[in-house]
Amino acid sequence: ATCFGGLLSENPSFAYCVGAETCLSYLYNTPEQQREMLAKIGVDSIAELFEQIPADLRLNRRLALPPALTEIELEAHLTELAAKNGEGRSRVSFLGGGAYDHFIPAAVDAIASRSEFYTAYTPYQAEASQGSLQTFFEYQTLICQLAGMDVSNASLYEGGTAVSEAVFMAMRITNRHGKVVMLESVHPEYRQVCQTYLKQLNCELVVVPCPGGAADPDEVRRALDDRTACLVVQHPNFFGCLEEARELAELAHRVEALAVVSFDPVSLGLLARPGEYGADIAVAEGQALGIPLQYGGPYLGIMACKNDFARKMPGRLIGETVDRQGRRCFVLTLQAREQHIRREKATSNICTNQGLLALRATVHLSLLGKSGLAEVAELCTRKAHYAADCLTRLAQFAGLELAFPARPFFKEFTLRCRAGVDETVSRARAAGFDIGPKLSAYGKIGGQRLDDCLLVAVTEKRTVAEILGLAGALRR
Amino acid sequence: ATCFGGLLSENPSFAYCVGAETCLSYLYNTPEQQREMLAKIGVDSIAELFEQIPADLRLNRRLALPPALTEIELEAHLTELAAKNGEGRSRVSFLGGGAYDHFIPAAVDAIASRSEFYTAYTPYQAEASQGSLQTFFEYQTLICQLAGMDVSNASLYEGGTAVSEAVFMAMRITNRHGKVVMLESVHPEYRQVCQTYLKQLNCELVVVPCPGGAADPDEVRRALDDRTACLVVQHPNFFGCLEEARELAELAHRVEALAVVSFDPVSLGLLARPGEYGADIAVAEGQALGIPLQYGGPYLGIMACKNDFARKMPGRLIGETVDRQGRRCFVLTLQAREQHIRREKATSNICTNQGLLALRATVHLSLLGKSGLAEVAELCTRKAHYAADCLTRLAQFAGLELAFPARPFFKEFTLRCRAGVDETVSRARAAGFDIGPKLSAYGKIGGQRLDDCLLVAVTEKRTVAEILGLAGALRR
Amino acid sequence: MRNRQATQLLFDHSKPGRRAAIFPASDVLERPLDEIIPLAQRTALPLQLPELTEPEVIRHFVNLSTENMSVDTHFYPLGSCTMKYNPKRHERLAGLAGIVDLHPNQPGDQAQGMLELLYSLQQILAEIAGLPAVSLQPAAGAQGEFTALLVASAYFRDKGERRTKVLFPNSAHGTNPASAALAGFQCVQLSSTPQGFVDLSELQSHLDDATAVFMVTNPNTLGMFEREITRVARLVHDAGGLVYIDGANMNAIAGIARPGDFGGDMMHYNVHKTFTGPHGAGGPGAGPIAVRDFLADFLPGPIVVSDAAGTAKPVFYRLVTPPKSIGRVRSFFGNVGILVRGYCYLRTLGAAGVRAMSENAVLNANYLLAQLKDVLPVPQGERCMHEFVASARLLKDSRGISAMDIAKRLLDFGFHAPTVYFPLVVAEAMMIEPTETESKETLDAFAQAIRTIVAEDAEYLHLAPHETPISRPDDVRAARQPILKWTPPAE
Amino acid sequence: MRNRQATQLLFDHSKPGRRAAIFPASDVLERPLDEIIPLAQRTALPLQLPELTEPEVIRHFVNLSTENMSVDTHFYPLGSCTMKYNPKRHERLAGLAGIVDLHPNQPGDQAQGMLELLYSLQQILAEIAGLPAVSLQPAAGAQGEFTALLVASAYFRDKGERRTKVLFPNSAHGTNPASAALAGFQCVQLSSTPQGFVDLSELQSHLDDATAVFMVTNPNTLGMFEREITRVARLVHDAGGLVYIDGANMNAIAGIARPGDFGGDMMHYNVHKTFTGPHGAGGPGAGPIAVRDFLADFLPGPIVVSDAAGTAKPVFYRLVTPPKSIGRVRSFFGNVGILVRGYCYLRTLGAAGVRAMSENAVLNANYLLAQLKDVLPVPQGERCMHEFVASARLLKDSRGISAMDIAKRLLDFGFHAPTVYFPLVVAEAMMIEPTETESKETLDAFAQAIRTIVAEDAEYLHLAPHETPISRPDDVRAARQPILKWTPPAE
Ligand SMILES: Cc1ncc(COP(=O)(O)O)c(C=O)c1O
Ligand SMILES: Cc1ncc(COP(=O)(O)O)c(C=O)c1O
Repeated sequence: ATCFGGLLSENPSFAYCVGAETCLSYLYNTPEQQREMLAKIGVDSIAELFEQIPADLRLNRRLALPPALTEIELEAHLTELAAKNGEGRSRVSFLGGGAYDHFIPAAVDAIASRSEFYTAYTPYQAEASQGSLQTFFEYQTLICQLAGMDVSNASLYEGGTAVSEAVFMAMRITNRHGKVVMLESVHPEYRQVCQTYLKQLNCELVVVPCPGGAADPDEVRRALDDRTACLVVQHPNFFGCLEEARELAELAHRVEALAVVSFDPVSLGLLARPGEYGADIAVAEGQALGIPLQYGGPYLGIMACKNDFARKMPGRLIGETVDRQGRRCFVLTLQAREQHIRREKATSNICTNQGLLALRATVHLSLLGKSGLAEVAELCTRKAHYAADCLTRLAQFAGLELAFPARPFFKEFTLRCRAGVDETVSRARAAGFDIGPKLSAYGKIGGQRLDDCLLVAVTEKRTVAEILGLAGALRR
Repeated sequence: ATCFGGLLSENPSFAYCVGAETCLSYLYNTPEQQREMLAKIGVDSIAELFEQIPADLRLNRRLALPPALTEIELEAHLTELAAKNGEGRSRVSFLGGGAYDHFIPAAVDAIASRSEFYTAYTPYQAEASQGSLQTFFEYQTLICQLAGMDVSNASLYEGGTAVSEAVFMAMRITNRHGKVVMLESVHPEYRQVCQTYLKQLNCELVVVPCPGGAADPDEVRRALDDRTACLVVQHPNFFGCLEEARELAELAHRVEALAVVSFDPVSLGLLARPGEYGADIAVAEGQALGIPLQYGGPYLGIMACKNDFARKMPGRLIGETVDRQGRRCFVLTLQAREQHIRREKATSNICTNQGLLALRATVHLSLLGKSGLAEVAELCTRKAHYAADCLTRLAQFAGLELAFPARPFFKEFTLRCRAGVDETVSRARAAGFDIGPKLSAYGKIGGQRLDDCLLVAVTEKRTVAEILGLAGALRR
Repeated sequence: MRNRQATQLLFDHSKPGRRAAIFPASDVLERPLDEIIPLAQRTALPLQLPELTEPEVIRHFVNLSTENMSVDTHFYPLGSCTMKYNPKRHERLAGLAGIVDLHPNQPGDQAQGMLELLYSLQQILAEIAGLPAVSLQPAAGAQGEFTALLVASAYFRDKGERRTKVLFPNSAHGTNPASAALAGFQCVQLSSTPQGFVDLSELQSHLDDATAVFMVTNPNTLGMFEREITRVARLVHDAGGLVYIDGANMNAIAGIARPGDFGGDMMHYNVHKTFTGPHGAGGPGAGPIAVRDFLADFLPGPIVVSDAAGTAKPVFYRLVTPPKSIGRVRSFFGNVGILVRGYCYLRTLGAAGVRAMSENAVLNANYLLAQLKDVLPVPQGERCMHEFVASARLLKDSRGISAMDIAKRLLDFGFHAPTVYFPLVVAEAMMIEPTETESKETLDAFAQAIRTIVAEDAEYLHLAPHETPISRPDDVRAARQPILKWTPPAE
Repeated sequence: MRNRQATQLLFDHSKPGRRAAIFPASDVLERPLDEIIPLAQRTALPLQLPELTEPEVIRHFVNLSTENMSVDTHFYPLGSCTMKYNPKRHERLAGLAGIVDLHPNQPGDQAQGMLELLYSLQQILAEIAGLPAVSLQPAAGAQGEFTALLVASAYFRDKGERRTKVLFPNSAHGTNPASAALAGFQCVQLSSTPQGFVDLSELQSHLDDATAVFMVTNPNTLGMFEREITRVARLVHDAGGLVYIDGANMNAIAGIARPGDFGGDMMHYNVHKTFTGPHGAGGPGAGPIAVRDFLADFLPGPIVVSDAAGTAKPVFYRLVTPPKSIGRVRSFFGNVGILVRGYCYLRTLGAAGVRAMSENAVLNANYLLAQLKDVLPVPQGERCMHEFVASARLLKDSRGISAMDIAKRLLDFGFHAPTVYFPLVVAEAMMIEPTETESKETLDAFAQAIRTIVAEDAEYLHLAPHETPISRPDDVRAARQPILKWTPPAE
């Protein structure tokens, strides 16, 4: 095959034409066109254009990269890599810990793969972006409806940074920069992110231990004081347990701190909404809303707050307005909060956000609607409880027990494995079931006590046969 | 879940609401709306609308159908069915016999899954269908370029019926209705279709035996006479061999019969084009042009012909014209050939054709272009010859030999298995390689001689490692 | 926001040396090409295909797509075509590995999942038809008709009867006579009653011992159920003929009335219509046929049968050809990709769902009829099944506004046009089929648009549409000086 | 052909009882809900989500999509954003089972394929950067900046130095100062030379032992390569600081010059730009960082390492956290879906391809600059790298035509607008980045459009665009009386 990618390059020893044809699928200009273009520019070669770069800074060798692959080869390569994951395809996942195997209707993929959505960028030009803008306005509305909050932004990176952004926001709102209180039952990775984010800021992050699987309100009360910017609660929490969210929010408010809640969007088909129990800022990992697992991202950082705090929010906001002919339309608004206007005074540094994932969540929530979300929530909780029963009671598994039997839980529970976590995981795995994560992976949570525990999550996709299969595999 | 699909149905014992919720995803009208609509119509119930059907003709029971499945359940069901095919996913296909595992660039799927294409219908309203019309005009052009012919229609059902339609067309053109000559080396299923189509018409179908794997021109000459409407040749033929296409076309023309050729589109990256060697009507199975195997269909019937025959063609034709403002545009044209105008005098009964597959072929050919098609053709033929060498010569496989060693072949060859076809197939299969079909599956082709033969096809997707793997598996 | 480069032809973008799909270098031992393919067999001329890059191909076709109306974007009440919603889950599931990549020559024991699916679909279609034997082979409705007529022909031949005629009413779809002619029959078109029904005495007067088949669409192409269908069938049967039901309109009666129960001996389905194929810009379709038991032996092969059903052994599915089969009507099994989608739809609906589908289709059609009948008379009356045929004849006579004018103007309002000028028995026909997957809101908006349009100036309507990329192409020029492909400027 | 129902809001379509996604009935033993979830924990209010059918949802969003311009449909020369073609193969491959459905908590030995891919990507990005240690964790460029600044901070802390200031030129992207502030640094903005380059004496005058990092985009946001970058780096290094390269413009230099070779200590990539993410209507991105070896220990975890490479044992990949890590900057591994696409792109290009990409990006930009400079002056001169910043200042002064007017009017011609009013150092800036995946034909058409536009009537341009669904929304009203969500009419 002929090739012209680097035809006019300065260094003929860069034998582009050998093995480099593959990139040409995406390049347009033929050698003849390149010559015409160079003539118009007034140079003799592409190399001349690069004389802008001092000669000694130009790389005088070819990059040491793996060889170029044609589409057939690339597909074979990726297929091979994919086959090395998960030991084949028919595994059944009870994995939890912040990402879940929920069902994604095909209609979500159909919309997210529309060229006009996924190959556009930030809707800077409203006239050429009403599709995205209206979608994100609808997204904001759906998130507010879901969480019972007043205002939603148009997305943050993911659940972990959303917590940190909420903490910063609370600090700005309360003007308290010295102390933040977080429950130990918040996802340990979210906590680690928050620690990273706060490290530079001389702000103390007080972690309230939750040895019982959820917060003890007395402990929380003791930790809060009038220096506290906010109390960060995850509900349902990392262990799967429900917190006494209303009481906790009240405790925060009592010291004029904000209540920041990280919620599970699916749980709101059944549980009280953050706005209902007094959350000031509600954040979430939105992965459960139609976003594939894809080894951890891209996911969706959800953030909603009370009306008064809108101008303190990080991230983009879409607003309704009218055009010069009075037609309803949508625009990026309150941009004075953002980095491209406010620079170092911005409410956040975020620029590229998670637009396509917000679109997925919008379509997903539209499809589920009122009844669908309630159905999913109920199915998850029923199946999770059935699984917990099977694993601990019905089948008399010596050695398996709920770590926090006194606590109600939603779709996920912490299982203590007296016989050893690794042994339990391997047995399940040999039968094609994945359970976890093991809590030992997160270092200390409440001391060493939880090293014999793991999480088990049960979504609406799991069937009774699969649950019984898992139970069977763990039977001694 | 509540449900209103059949709320107002005449028979309350049709308990629609149990298990029938699934259909509601696609229905719009709520019970309240149904009531409003019935009021506007002036009836009391949907049942009343069905009184148009005499009572004794109305089914007084529920259909005995398998239970309704939600999307989650349907996906689980289809996934299970899919897993029962092909014994898992990592099989390597050397299967041929009219359908081939060619590579399909992802861009083909991306375009074919555009809503605007696949959820539209026949472009009757030109103003609302320029997308389809221009695409099909481009398809017609590409097919003409490919085959070296003057006119292409906008698709027929598939390769087999395309042959029959060509035969009918030849009969109309030559006004010879009593005799058609076909080589035995034409795909046996195409021949069977033609037999079926001709059965009613008192037309003799003379099959010229090809014991040598391709036609003997002397035999063909003897079969042709001045009653013959056409000679039907497949080239490369069913056995993978090349025919002496030019000579055969000349023989047909000598008795003023038409030369009908069924070609392999991929082969035209290398081989002489039908228009080059005198074909009057060129047809093809278009599956190789970006169409997935999907167990036999939908595929694409390609038909092209010489200029003079355009008005005798079956199927739709798209023509260029201008609109009332002089803008170039495209329309369905020469419709006087078609059933909706000409009814029993139409050139064919075809109505719904294979539009989406013609679109796929258009995109596929656009992507391959001049050089890509040549590359694919060369890769196929090189790899097929390498495979034939490995299987027969290099590795000294006792018992495996080319059935037609004297004949050049393109991407497929007939392998004689002295040790038994079934034994050979099973050995390959056990190692994850599929070869075939066995020629015994087609009943008599040239007597019983070929029962110890099977086909092996090698596309550009097969690697040297796979070919050697197959050879290794068949080594005694 | 139209991309002005978009309407250029693919060929206008071609430049020598551009590439999109690029293939790996050969990894096998190289023999000189001349040694494997004789020079005489090789092409002497350079390939003429265009040379494009991948971004160019994508931008071209994505932009072209937006010049189409489609079900996913617009209300598309094209009569007789059942333009219902095409569920997205079907596309995902028909695309599963193991289904989309299954080779048609894969041995049966490696295709048990597929055969199970196709077997179930045969059973389901038999039950809905009330006719026990099904062939999934035909590629579309027209091929279903043709296939069934060959079956009839083989049946009569087998009985030693020579029957040469196929009868059909003048409201029949064009494929009916075309299929009959293709199958070697003599075509006899019957006039209908003024209401558009089968005229019993006309039928009777043509029935004789040369009559092979009477083809009738029910509900008919006017959207009316043939109330006398049992008497029609009895007459045909008494004359020794068979009744063929054109099932294009099954969306009105599936789960409610069965062709086998009202006298049909054979029928076809249009899976791409009734069971949401989808329509693919003109196809592909799938046109399975269902026939009475005494015709089963004549069906084309292959057909899926199940071994060991009811026994202790696991069920095994096999492909067989019926003993007296008419032979194949196409290569391989059938338009399986479409059949899989039809199966998905039928499994989603279940028995109650199938019925609800027809009920809502009929409700929507009658509602729209009620909305429109004052502005656009419906000669066939106050009621319809899943579609109705309005007539612009009065408007044409009084103000010169034709069915075509209204159809074209509807495009400006963001609605696809109904089928126009079919069936032939209604002057200025507008055949409107809303389907069950449209909302009252949409029907109201459509009715409102029609009301607006009929009040518009006739001259303005003759020039409609006004907001589409093109308007009123010159069909005569296209047919007189056909340009059927692009030719390079040089040529 | 616009569907007039299309611009209704989702919520306008809602009707009580409509359903799209429906779930199976529970198949497990039922315990009363109150027993498992206490009533007090349950919501007391009905859910407020809309009620829609699936066809409605699809038609709504498909129609909405067509109100967007996008790379697949239009030339999109949005400066600084590298709106190149997004290969379709990436979407297919990132969607493979085993990749798209891999759980982030799947144990490492069940994710070896994924870890191998991510490991290779780390290596590739290190090589292109000329900086050996890579973290793939940051979710976008801005988070990459922030992360790298935390790394610098940890590094200095580890050395026992207290450095509090981050310096950047006034041409810097807004994320630079915002990230610095977020990381707890004091921001110092430096003025540039009249040509828009880093002003060495200005830099020198601000460098001191409190200087932690100098952030510089190279090529800079004017599309110019900082010729003095080695001297810049030497000055910063001499003052004990680190040099951060904002890699948003790597599309100009990948394979040609390496940040590590011209003095950068840290950098980020924007995988969604340079390595064709795609852009997803605003995101997701991926913003991996590459740093010098002495900073490696401070990178956030997890990072992929390979065991047994070079030994006889099969390679095994593991996730580790560097010893002095700053900690996590997000949950899980990173925006893997985007990283997979970037990997696919880099494997498609190979070394020569990466270079050809930059060469053609620079060629296209210079060609367009040459075409446009007469009509739209480019203050920075005759040459550029992959993009250039034209100014409408003269037009504004002479005829009142602003950069915004031209941008808006371009939409009517079927071109997305360039980035306007950035960088801040150029008045009436129009930042134009064609990328390498556009053709000369398109560039010519774009230049022609600009030429046409600047000759148009100013009043007409103030009202532009004229052919888009909306025109010139009232931004002030949007900000003064923010309506940030739909509220039901009753509320
Ligand atoms: C009444 C009727 N019969 C038969 C057909 C032919 O079916 P197909 O187009 O699937 O071949 C049609 C399709 O338009 C039809 O409407
Ligand atoms: C020069 C420059 N730096 C940094 C960024 C921020 O990158 P991201 O949007 O990926 O966070 C951008 C993106 O617009 C940019 O153009």
